Amino acid sequence: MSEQQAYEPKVVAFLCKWCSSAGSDLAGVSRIQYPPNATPITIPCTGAMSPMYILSAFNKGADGVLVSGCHIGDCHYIEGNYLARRKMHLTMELLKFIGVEPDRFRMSWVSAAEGAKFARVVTDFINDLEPLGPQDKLKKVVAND
Amino acid sequence: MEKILDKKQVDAWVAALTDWEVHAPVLEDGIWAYQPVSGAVRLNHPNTKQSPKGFAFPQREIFFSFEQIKGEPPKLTQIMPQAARHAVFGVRPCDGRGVPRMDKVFTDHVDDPYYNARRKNVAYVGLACNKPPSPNCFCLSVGGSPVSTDGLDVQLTDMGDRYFVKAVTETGKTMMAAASSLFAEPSAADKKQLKQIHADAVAHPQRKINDPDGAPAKLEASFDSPLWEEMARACIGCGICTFLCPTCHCFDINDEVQNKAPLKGQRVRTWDNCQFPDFTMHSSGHNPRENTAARLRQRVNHKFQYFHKNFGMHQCTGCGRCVSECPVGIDIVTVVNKVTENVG
Amino acid sequence: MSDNIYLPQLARVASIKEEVAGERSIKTFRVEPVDGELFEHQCGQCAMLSIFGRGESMISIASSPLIREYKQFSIMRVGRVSSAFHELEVGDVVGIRGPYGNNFPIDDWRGKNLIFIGGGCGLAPIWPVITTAVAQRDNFKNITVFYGGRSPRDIMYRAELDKLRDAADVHLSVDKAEEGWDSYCGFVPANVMDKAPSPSNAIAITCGPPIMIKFVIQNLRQIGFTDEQIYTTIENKMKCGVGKCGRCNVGKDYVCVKGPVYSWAELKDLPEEY
Amino acid sequence: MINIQDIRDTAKDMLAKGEVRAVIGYRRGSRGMPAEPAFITNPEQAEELVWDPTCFHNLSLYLVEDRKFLAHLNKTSDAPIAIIAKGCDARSIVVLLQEHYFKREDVYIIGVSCEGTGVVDERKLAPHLNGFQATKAVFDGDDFVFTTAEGEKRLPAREVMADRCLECRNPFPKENNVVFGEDRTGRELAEPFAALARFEAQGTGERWDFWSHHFDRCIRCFACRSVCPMCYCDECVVDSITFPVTPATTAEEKANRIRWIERSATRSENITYLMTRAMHLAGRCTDCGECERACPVNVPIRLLNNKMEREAREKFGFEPGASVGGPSLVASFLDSDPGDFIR
Repeated sequence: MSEQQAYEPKVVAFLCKWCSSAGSDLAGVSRIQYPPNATPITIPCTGAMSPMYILSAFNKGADGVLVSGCHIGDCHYIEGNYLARRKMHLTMELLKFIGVEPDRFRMSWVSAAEGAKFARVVTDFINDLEPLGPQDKLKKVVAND
Repeated sequence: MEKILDKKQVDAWVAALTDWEVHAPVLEDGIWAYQPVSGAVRLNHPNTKQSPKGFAFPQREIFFSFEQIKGEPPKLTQIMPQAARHAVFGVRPCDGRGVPRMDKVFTDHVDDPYYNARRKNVAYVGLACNKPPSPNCFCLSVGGSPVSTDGLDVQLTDMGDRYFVKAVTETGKTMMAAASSLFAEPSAADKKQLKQIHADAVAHPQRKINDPDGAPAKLEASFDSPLWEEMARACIGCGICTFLCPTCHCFDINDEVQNKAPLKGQRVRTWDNCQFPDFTMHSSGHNPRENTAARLRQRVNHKFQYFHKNFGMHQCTGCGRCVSECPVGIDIVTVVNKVTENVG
Repeated sequence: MSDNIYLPQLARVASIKEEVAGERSIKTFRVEPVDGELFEHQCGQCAMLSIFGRGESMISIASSPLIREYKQFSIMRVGRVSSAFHELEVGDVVGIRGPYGNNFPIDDWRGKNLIFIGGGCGLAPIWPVITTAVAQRDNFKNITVFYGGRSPRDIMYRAELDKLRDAADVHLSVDKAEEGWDSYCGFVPANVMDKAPSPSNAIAITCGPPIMIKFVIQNLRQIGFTDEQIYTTIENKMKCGVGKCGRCNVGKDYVCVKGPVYSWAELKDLPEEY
Repeated sequence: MINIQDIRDTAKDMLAKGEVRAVIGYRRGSRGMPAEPAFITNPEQAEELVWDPTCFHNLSLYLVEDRKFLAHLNKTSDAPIAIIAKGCDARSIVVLLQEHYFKREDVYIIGVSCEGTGVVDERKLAPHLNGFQATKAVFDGDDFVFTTAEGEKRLPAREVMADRCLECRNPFPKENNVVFGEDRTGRELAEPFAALARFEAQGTGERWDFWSHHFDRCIRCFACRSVCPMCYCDECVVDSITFPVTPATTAEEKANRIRWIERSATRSENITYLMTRAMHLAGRCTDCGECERACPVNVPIRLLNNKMEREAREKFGFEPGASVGGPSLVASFLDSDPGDFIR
């Protein structure tokens, strides 16, 4: 990447297939403008989110990780998002604990009908990530010692 | 070449070694580890937590990088270590004796270019052990000595406020010549004192392997001994014993991929450990050493039987690290003694 | 050639043939050098094959040393690297380094009867010896080949084996009887017992699944073969190929250097760590 | 005050009657002061059992090993195994029971209370001994008495005790079949999570400086994982070396297995390993401290576990290993769980 090119944060977005994934589609078909920086990965439910996925995304060079699922009470599997809320809270706290900037990780509830909200969540995330610059704390080490 | 160096002059000597990156034991995070130093070298350490083997055989070594664009042949770029010249200060005699053992492995049959490239740029400035730095020292049992110069380029002996400095190799002489004005000629009294210190060092009691010379044959005869299972009962299969060992050389080779398309990555060597379950596991799932007993037997046999048969020396230098650091008390001295106890 | 023992040479896949289909399928690859020449090898030696980004695997060279243009490998799909091989297409480039290990002492066997006993994919490591012996037919007396698979579909080198019949006695077998199979039905060791080749002035070379080798050796000894007349190969997990990485040893010796070929006289005294 | 002879007699009696297959306890090691795990199957051997401040090991690890060994042989347990368990060790057993790793009747818990003390931290002890090595350590009220070449050395236990013991408020193994020693539940030798609180008072930058330094130092010997009774997974998700392969494992599975981390002990890979482990121990770690003790390069692993423990306690009201019937942290939830971080 040449120095002239502006920094574009890379985001990996884990989206629940029952809601946020459809929400992102809706944002697209509704022609709502939002930054194209997020690589979506559809997951069956936020309850199936493993902290490994987040660490792995950072390891492979993500600047930010977004996890988005159904609003509380709306989980297709009744309680998946309740479990996710707890697990993601712990993951987020652990990341903050070791000194990863809190804005590198984000979680949201976006329903299939909330295209505009999805766009806003991504836009806000990118805006918060931009001042942080590239994430290299957890990124894979390549060079020899 | 034998000289006397005032302890106050050690830093000046280190400063004069401008061709070298000097490393010495530093106490950090509660452990002694070799760190780059520019002065303030105080050789008052017991022994370092990790052996100095990493200078010639680092835990991670990139062999080459590969890149491939779909439809084209891969492009390989060999990556040879461009290491600075390392002068390692404060190497204990056991770790010094680890060096020729590693040399044997990496130059026997065929040369290992990565090891050789690093090895030729490392000089070991040893420190004799006036008394055993660890309660689990047993160098005398494995053909070593607390005043051995084997593998070293220079040997220092602590004589209170001075070091008795002995050049062991040509490299050692060059290093001393870099600051010749700092060194004084030893007097007859100095030599006498050195002799006494060395004699006392050797006389100091240590832990003991009862029959080291008989061990290769006795271990061979004990391959099927039920004691292996008993001795390995507590083993948790971690890598402490081998990773800290000055002579354990086993490694793994893997491809680390940074990018899948276009393909970009490196082939990397990393330390491996015979105590890990997958070390010998075939792709089929068959594992010739499938339990901790077989794996402990391999570690002990490698050091006290196989290596001895191949190279005429034990592959253990008696540093005692694996004994002191094992979280569950597996003690190679006890293991060898027990297994060989009632054999022929 | 590079002095760097770990740096593979590039080789292009010239042909791919599916020998056996199914879960544990076997494909035969012929590879040619991208530049210059490939190393020379002897019967029984192995090579370390690479697929960059996947890793390396030690595979026995299945072509005769007399063939200089290419080297042949028959690879069963069992793991990470072998699966990647099975996804290759003709023209793809792989890495190769070697040769590794010892070899069958074929020159010492002049004037003798040779009996080859293979099972499953164990035909590949002894195939260079068979083809070399056949190419130098006058140097040897009778050549006999026993080979078996689970079913007719598991027989590799089918066409090549048929061609061999002019120069050698070929006894094929399958484990279970099946419609259309007119050769022997039963396990390979039983087939050997059935034909009972004479141990007089003979060398038996066997390779296959460990359990087959065990019974073949038992039966050969029963027929009257001495330990010195029986040769086999063993395999262990390998990483370096040059006796340094420390994992393939059986007793004091590394299989990648002192193996893979052993006479039963040598092997029977070693610990069974393979 | 515990009389070791009582424990020996109990073990001897149970073995003699055939009530248990074995007794897992502690005996004198061959390398100086520390005790080592003992596997006693013969009543006479019970005399070898010791109970002193060097009984650090969380022996419940060997219950896991035993279960794996039996599974490997396709056998079931014909009699329980007895195990000597401190307060923290017994809580580990409770977590294993919660996770149905084995059945309650498969294990006979010989509880020992640490009463007013705990186990020694060898790193803290070293400076007190003037370079001498202790060959023996014994409990004596609130003191530890060490034997060295210089003679006996008495030290107040709290000066050389492991931090986790100082912070422990539950030194009494509540889950037990038989128990020795006083119940001193609720004792307060030191403020819990004190180091954690000090650490967290720092900013993001300082915290990263600290952790990146330690993540760089990990040599990935996996001692922390190997010594942990909670790290019982046959296949550890972060690392290819434990991938269980059987004759039934297909080539497909082997070929397509995700390599989450590389074998290289580099910072990024070490982070993924240590962080994943910390997450996987959330709500399961009973702070036995074995991982930190085993670490040959002193990576402060316990700090990560403590962070998770305190988070679970404060945000979710969760105590690991509290009772066999209790829920697991990440498989349960409350309506009141914090959610204000979610947009």
